[in-house]
Amino acid sequence: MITFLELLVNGVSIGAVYALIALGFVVIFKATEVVNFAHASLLLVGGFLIAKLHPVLGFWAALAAGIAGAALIGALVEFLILRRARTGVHGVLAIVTIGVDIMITAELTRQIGTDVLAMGDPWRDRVVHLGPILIAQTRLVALAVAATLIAAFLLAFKFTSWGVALRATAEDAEAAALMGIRLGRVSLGAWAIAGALAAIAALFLCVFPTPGLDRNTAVAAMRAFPAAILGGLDSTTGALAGGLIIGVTESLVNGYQSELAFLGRGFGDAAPFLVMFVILLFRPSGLFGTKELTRV
Amino acid sequence: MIPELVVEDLTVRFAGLTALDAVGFTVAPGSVHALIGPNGAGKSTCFNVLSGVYRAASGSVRFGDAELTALRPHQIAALGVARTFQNIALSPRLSVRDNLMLGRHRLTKAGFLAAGLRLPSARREAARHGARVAEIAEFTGVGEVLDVPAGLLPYGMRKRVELARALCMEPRLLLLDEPVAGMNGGERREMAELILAIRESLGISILLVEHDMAMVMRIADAVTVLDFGRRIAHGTPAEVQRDPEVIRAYLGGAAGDGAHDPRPADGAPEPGPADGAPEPGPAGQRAEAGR
Amino acid sequence: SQKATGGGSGSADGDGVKTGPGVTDTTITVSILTDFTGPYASLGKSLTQAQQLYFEQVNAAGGVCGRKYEVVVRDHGYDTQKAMAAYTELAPRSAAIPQFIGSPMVTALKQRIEDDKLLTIPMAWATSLLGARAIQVTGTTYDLDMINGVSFLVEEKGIKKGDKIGHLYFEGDYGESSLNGSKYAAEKLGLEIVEQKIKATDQDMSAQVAAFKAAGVKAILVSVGPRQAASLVGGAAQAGLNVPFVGSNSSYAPQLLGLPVKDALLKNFYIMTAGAPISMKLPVMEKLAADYRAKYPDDTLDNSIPSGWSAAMIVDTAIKKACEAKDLTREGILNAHRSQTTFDPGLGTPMDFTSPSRPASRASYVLKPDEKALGGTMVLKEPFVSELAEGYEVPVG
Amino acid sequence: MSSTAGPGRTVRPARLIAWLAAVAVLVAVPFYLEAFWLQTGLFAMSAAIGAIGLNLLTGATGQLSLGHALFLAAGAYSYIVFAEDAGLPTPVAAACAVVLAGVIGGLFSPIAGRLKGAYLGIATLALIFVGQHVLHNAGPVTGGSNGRRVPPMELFGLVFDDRPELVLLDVPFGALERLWYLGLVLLAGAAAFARGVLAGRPGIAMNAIRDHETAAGVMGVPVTRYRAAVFVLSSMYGGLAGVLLALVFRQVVPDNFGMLLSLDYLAMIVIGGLGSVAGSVLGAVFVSLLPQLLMRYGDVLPLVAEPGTGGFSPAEAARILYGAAVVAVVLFLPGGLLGLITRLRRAIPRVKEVKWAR
Amino acid sequence: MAETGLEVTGLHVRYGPVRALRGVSLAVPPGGVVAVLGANGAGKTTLLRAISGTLRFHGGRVTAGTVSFQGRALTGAEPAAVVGRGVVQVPEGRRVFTRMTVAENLRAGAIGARGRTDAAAARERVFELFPILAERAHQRAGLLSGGEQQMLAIGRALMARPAVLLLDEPTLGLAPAMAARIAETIKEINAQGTSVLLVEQNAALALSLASHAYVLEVGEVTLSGPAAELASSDEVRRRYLGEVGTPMTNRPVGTASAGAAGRRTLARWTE
Ligand SMILES: Nc1ncnc2c1ncn2[C@@H]1O[C@H](COP(=O)(O)OP(=O)(O)OP(=O)(O)O)[C@@H](O)[C@H]1O
Ligand SMILES: Nc1ncnc2c1ncn2[C@@H]1O[C@H](COP(=O)(O)OP(=O)(O)OP(=O)(O)O)[C@@H](O)[C@H]1O
Ligand SMILES: [Mg+2]
Ligand SMILES: [Mg+2]
Repeated sequence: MITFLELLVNGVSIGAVYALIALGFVVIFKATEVVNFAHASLLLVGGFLIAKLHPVLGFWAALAAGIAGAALIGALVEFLILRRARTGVHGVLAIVTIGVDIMITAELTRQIGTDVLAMGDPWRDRVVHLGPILIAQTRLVALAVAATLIAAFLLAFKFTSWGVALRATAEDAEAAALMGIRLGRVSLGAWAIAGALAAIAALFLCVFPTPGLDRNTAVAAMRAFPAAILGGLDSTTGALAGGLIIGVTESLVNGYQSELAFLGRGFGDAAPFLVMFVILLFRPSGLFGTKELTRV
Repeated sequence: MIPELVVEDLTVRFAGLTALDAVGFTVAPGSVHALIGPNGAGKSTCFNVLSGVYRAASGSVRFGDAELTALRPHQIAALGVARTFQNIALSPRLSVRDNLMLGRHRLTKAGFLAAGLRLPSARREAARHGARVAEIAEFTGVGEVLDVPAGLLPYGMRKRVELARALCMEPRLLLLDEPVAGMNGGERREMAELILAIRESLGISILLVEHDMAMVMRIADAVTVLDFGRRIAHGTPAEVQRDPEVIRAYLGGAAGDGAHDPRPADGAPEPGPADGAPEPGPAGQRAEAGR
Repeated sequence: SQKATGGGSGSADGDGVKTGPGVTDTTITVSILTDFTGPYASLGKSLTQAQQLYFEQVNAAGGVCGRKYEVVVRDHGYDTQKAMAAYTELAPRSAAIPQFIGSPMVTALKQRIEDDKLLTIPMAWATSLLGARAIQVTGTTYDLDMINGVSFLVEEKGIKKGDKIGHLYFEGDYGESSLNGSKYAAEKLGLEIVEQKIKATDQDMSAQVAAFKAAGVKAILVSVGPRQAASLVGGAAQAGLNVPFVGSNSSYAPQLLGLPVKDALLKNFYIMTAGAPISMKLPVMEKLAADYRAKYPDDTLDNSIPSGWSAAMIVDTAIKKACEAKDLTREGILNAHRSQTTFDPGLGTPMDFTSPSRPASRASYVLKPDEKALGGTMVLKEPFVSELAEGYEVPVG
Repeated sequence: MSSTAGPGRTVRPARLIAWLAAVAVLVAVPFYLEAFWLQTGLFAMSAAIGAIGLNLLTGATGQLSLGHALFLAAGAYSYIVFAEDAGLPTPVAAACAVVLAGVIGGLFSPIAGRLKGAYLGIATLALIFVGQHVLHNAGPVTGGSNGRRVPPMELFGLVFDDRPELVLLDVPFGALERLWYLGLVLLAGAAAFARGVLAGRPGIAMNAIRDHETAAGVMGVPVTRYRAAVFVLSSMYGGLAGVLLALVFRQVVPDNFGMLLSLDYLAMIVIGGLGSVAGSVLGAVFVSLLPQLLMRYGDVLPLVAEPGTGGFSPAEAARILYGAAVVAVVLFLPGGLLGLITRLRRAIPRVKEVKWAR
Repeated sequence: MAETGLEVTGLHVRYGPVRALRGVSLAVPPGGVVAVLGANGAGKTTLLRAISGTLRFHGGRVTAGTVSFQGRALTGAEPAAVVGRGVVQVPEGRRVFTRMTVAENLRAGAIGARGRTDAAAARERVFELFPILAERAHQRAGLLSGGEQQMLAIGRALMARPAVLLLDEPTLGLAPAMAARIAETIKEINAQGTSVLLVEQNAALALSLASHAYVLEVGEVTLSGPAAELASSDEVRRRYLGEVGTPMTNRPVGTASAGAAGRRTLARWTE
């Protein structure tokens, strides 16, 4: 029982991190209807900057710098590449982001080389005791941050004209332009924000209990894909729900792998996809995603 | 042999609103039946039910001995029910020819294997139906643009292609959703003639949604009027457009004057305040105002 | 039509030495298939630099058999298809392969390597690589390390009959070979193994820690990558799971000592390996360390350097012997190689190459992480062969 | 795209000659190129077959898929199982493998038929991860992480392997030389079939589904069933590609079929040109060749440094150039390489972009 | 407001090979209503795109000529900038944001509004004009009927408080009564000082509203003058008021057979 709770809590906490990553996907998707495969590399950028800078600037400044840097890179990607892509086809743009991801990741892994970089965070490896259950401080912070950010975005999308502009642009750029919406700014902004989110996510991805940032960190972003999808690619709430579901699934399946041995051990990282699968079977656009209602 | 289409207390609901409320009418074999009504009355919804795009909450649609409300779109198509769309729905990148060939889908058989291996059967089929497509294209006046990607055609042409595509299904019942919207006088007249020609040469039933009263008056045998999903009038064009209810809900304002002489009266009257309009010319012109 | 067959045609040359592919009368080509850009980049870099250093020194000293070594390096980035392509390209013009990283890659090419009779030193220690005459696994296999590790736990860490031991291992033959070892030992010693299998992409070991804790393990074997090891050790420490960890040689990297998890590692972590650590006080080792630092001043020293070096030496020795036998064909090189019963590079334990189906050695060092030591480890226990390991029948292929 | 290649189209003599020349060259290749090139060529052929399949799904029907690698795996492994464990004659085994890949695709159809665009794309990722898990854990069948040996194909007494020795015009004909021709034949067949499908009734229906689902339905196309069918077809192409790849590899391990492979396939069809067969082939050749070339000639490239020493290693350069290529093509060559060529030839009138994945 | 309103001079537009406009000039005086008539494909929409700067979305570009508003050039300006200047377009085919609610669509319309005009008031006004929109405020725009969407499109444009309103076939697909309503609305808007450039197929309606009108044919202005004059010219009566239907022979894409089509017959298909 204790174990179950421990796994559950642990799942929720890692889920928070996935939720943060998923939120990044959601922002881009809402703004441009593009599935952003480059998000993983933005993650790497943010993490790398924080890791490299904290010895010099101290953690908080480094964090700020990391966020800013990742945001800048995100913006650059939009400005230099996506804006210039001569196609409205979202699938193709998604593939462009794959190209971008390959480039950035290749360069960063070269930079990171063989190191494992610490993030120099103030929480270090401290843990909090909830009764018999342990949970890393870092993860509690992650949970709080994720919840706040997601709430903030939820409101922003619904109630600010920025949100309206974002969605309008995503749906019909030309019509949006005719509304006097500055397309450039909107998607640039979205990418910058996605970058910033990536940096934050990277931080929590690389702090205790994970040892630090290394060349394989980006792979973890893959986990956030099922999270984003099963929540609904265009739903902030979905990002949170998805993140948590994935986190918990993973944690439980790993924790109980002896009991689940018949599924083959190490099922932990396939399981999230299976869950996603089942959910999509019944809700083709995710738990909270807006259904494609066509009308002729 | 063309069966009749019988719609009986058809009801369609969407979250919160009733788009169709116990609507009923019958399309006599070989007739042109107009379905008119203000915007949002439920005309397109009705079409969508007839073509299987929407599910009806209750009521029945019988075409011959088939119950359409129970069928999926492709099954309805198989019965020879064809339609055009209010907002053009062609494949922009495909040539007009291929767009029309899509219409032949229900009449052809070639599957993946046959097509992939280019079996003689498939080739023969393609040739035969290709010829028919060309014939229909000529008839509808898109013969010269067969190889142009549909996306590059001007609006009016695309409308024609839509009609041609529907004809390519060799329908027994043809549903036209605002076929002349966005066309000017000359083009409207051509389209009207085309529709009549279809009826004459194929003898099929046509159900027509159109806001151009001139056109409706000219080609419809019977008219059903919807408003807020309810049927408010039914009858011959002349009867219908004298119906005060219809004038209130649809034709609007000072429709009265129209009532005296059938032909021009088709024209929806000049909008009240728009009286400063040029001195009403003959039918066509005033019909214009009635879009 | 002329297709490159890469030098020697099996015929005798001017100096009466029969030559084969990769051997001309001036050069001997050895090929390195490594990983600079994939998950094993750190390993690949150190190994390759050490080997390049080795062959340069041989060439500087006049080469071998009147010929100079030509070293060709290909980076497959741990991608089987690229590795395959690289092999296909290099095999026809190589005399030997002193380094081939990645057991999936080598396994995938096992048959072809065997058919080509191309002496190959895989830099992986899975049992699946045994059994091929052309493939020489150096030192111990993963399972032997784990067997010795378990005995070490029993003898020195107070693990006793009936205890539970956790084993965290990677999917893939690295992990699975190791698991074979631990299971064998446990079965013999009446211990119970609590398995936790993960994939190389897993980063956060909290769930595994919880599971081990719940199972009440007294020690944990670690056959994963350094990242996961760090996460496991760190997490366990916080969870108050205060047990010894015994890792395979691939589960540790000196970089880990730069992380918060450092203390936990220093306290509880042990590494089993056949190769002597770079920090070891041996004349050859010290020279190697010095030369390496001289040539690559800004690269950190780690334990892959000696293993790369000795692998190079294995190939070099085989070729020297073959040269004496006036037969530099691949067959000749293989024969020469397989004739050695006690090969000793002067770096730790001697090896026996006579049987393809038996590992070259059964003795493992026990190392401990150490900040001050070169390569971040120092020897805790001199190489030993547990009697379990003695009697252990190593599964082949 | 389908509209350009009508059935029963007459072939102009110039075209014919070009074709013959191309064929002649392809036939001559094994006599001149060394193993490395043949192997690279075979990788490209296998990729081309797979890419054609994916393009039928993604390009022509507008269904994004990131799971293609699984179907290659399915083809490769089931070929082994059918040939080795079931002891079927290898050609039969290959056929069965292709069918089985299709069946697996079919099992996925509840999803494939329902989902669209991005959602389907990510959903198909599941195939990769679950597939990998199965490959690693179903030891008895898949040989686990060590994978399995691939029995050489045997057709009319000819074994596609190094032994028995075979020498033609004093060129030793090993496995690769022999497989080269098998590859050519398979690719040609696969391409011809796909062109037929695209030009014919199914192709038009597929495009219609991509462009306007509802309209397609109303025109009599059973949309859901069709989507599923195309998915199955593209899976079978994947399967065939897998069989060929396996024959080249001679030993398959799970790592052969990871997610990167799927992404490569997407890159291929975009770089080559969406919705077209020729495009798929171009893209496949490009994507398969680029990294190989860079790996091999990396050392002579500028900017590329000696392994180990600071700068870009060949493989890193390869990665970056590869990424850049993907980006560049989309930025500067709408319609992909094929689009470029056709625009050079001004064969087809320029066509506006249309949204196919939302 | 400055003396000069919206002025187009010698405008040439190409879509790749297609020359859609060839030296079109026209002027919309402040407070005026100007109508542009023309067959399908004449270039009406293109003209509006050129003014609003949205040609790039269609692979088109201005090759010569200028567009200016209140004496200052609009040519080459960002669409947003054009809106900022108060020149707002209701595009052909509605283009409402189908996945957003009616209310959100209206908010989107207010984004580009000049100055900080208060959106609430504008919204009230729109709801007055089109009560149905108020009813459907929280329905997804994509689910509105064709006509409802048209109303939304116009309402959305009004949210920006335009100085010049460009309308591309606003009565397309509207019921007669509703078309009349739109006509009124246009009058009303105009009365409140907004000048209007009205592209219409519905010539009678357009001419009834406009003070001045232009006839566009295959990218060129072939007729122009006071609306009343045009309305009485035979040319216009025949072509655009649809009397004596005649084929439009001079269309970019051949449709010569179109007119004849009606009279031809189609044989029944026999299996
Ligand atoms: N899929 C849907 N979901 C919700 N409401 C819908 C849907 N389709 C139509 N409606 C509503 O049903 C009503 C009828 O729509 P319909 O399109 O049938 O009107 P219409 O008679 O075709 O009008 P128009 O002449 O403008 O085309 C409208 O109020 C519309 O908002
Ligand atoms: N994106 C485009 N690419 C190529 N040609 C185009 C494009 N858009 C329009 N055209 C062509 O430019 C010409 C003018 O088109 P435009 O849409 O301006 O006509 P229109 O007067 O608005 O017609 P309609 O009354 O049908 O709206 C037509 O010949 C059309 O085919
Ligand atoms: Mg309608
Ligand atoms: Mg227009």
